[in-house]
Amino acid sequence: MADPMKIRAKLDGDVLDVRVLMAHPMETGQRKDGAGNLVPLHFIQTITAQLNGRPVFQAETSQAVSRNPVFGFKLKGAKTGDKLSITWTDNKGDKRTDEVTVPTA
Amino acid sequence: MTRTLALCAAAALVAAAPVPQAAGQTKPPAVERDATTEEFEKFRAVLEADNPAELFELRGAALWKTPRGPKNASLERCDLGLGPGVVKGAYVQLPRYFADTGKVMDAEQRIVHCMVTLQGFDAAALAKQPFSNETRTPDPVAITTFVAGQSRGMKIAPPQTRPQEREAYAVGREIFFYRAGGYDFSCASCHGEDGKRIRTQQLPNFTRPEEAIRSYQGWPGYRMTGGVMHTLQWRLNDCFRQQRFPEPGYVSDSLTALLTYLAVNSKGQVYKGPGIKR
Amino acid sequence: MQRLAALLLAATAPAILAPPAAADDPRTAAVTALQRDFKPRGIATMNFLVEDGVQAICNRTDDKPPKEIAQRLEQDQLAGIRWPADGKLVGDWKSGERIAQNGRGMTWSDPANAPGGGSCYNCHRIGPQETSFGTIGPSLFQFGKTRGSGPDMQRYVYGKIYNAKAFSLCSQMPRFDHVGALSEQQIKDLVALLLDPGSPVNK
Amino acid sequence: MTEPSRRTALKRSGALAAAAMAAGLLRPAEALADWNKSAFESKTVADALRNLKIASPADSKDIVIRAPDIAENGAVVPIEIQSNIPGTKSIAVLIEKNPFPYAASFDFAQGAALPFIALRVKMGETSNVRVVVATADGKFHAAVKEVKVTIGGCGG
Repeated sequence: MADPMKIRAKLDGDVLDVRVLMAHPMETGQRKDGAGNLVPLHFIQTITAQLNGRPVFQAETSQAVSRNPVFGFKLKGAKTGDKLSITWTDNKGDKRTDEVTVPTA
Repeated sequence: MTRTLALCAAAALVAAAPVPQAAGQTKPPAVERDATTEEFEKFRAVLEADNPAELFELRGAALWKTPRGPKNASLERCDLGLGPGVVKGAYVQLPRYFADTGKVMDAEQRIVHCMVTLQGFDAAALAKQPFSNETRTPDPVAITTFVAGQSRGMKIAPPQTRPQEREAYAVGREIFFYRAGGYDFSCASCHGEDGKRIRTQQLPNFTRPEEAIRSYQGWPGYRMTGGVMHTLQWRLNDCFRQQRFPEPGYVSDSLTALLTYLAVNSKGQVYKGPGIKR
Repeated sequence: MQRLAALLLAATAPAILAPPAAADDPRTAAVTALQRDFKPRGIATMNFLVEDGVQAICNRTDDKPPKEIAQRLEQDQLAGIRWPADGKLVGDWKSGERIAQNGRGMTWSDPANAPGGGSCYNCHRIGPQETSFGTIGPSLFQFGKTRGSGPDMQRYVYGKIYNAKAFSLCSQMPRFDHVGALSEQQIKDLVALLLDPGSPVNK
Repeated sequence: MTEPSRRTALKRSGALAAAAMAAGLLRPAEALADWNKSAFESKTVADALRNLKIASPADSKDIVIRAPDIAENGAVVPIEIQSNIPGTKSIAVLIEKNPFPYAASFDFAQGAALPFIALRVKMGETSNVRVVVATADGKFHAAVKEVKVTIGGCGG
């Protein structure tokens, strides 16, 4: 199973600054392994964020996103105690969801 | 897409800065060099603010707590120098002397020692493939990254109170300046002066604290090339490769001596935690 | 040649060194530790850890050997240079540029006998089009234009690349052909890169 | 992937999917199964834009791209994009010289996120980073920033 994400959520007024680190190889399909074989494409395709279960942000991505991806985005109208969850899915059908509680500003 | 050779070849695509009428032996134009360095510095903060190294800290923390190995024990009784189980602040006070082994040990060497003695792992097996690659991060690497993260914001303070610790420093200093191999290189060939570069890579001068810390605080480091986590054990290993030396033994006393020299030379500087490297 | 240097060292060393060191002095301890902890890998054998005469003198004098010893050893190094039998010292600068760019050679991850590179850009500014250059060595941009490209200069540059220690005993520059890291033709091509009026270095 | 261009920059079905998800009818992964294959597999910027259904974007100074002039390492190029164009619904990122230029698209149609995104991408060589913003009025806006990819400490 994939390693957990690291989600940082910081309230600045009514804007929630979100930073997320994801553990994923993001293989381009062009890299060769030690034995000289091409490593197959393996990358995150979609990312969604939900605030208290309500979808607030989504993305579609390619293998051009760096290995162990880092994303930052900003949400309006979030408050302390809200549940922020982030989900990624990759091209092999793997997925991972992690959740944090919005801390006090 | 991340092929080193492709990146090297791409260098030719970089538009040349206006070339002054420089004489053959003059220094490279300062303006040009500073522009590149400044541009790197500007985005260092961005890269450091959200560093994938934190993912490895998380993994290391889990490994530290989990009962594992033939003895099904966790590392929570491991003594990193501040008492069994004390992780906070331990990294910046290593390498140090340990009475139970009768020698000076660095962080990763001590962690491997704990994995062997407390958990029953096989030292030879751990030393077989000790470094990260694209598909595998060895446990000692993740654990060392976790331990290092627990000294974030603290001052580098390796003890030099015992004779063994002072001897490790003296031996490390000798290794640092020892020129040999096909290219006549020592560590000091690249790291003995201020303000030098290999290609665009800045070379910290390890003989001065303000310079030495620039490198020491970046380790363990998340390396952008390959996107892998590396510790100082790897850094020194690959330095010796490029120094055209034979290969140093993993967590060997030679490396501990050299790390003692580097740590003591960084003394008093603030350790910022696991870093991000080119 | 390394043997000669070692003999010379043996002859001169006692005069410049401190009395025989105790077994546990840091230097002896360091050499012992290196011999114990390092292992051969690929082409990097344990011989790579053994100092030759030049390295031994430089290591023991903080790269500042006494003048007369330095001169004797420099002459010894100079005498070991094998000059091209055809007398030609200048090759093809385009090939030289590729050699200057190539940083491979003599590490444990390099194959045996494969042609390596000169690693020149790692330390020197050379051609104006390459902005990714190191600063450990001096800039060589416009070298031929400012220093000339006559027979003496060709001989100096060829010799310097072949064995930098023949001109400055404790130079940080490797002795590229002294240790077989560059071939005769490769050095000729590098000479061309620095001296050929057609080379971008001299534009 | 019945209709590859379904999840376009405009994302017409976004509101519907959100409603379905809120009602517990769909899991997020299923709702987003419409990853734009044809755009991601396009080998030129023109093809990618066509597959994204982006037509004649106008240059805009209201898209701020913060990326290095020279990247320290092409494997990790940090990019921050801020759109100051009212009604921004999505931001698409294309790396012109990459083998597959279309890198990512970010959807702000739900109105809960500010039109800002930070990401890190791989760049095989020096290239323009092209950003295309879609707005609620159906128009497209573009901005470009060149990032040089150079040699580092490599070579040995």
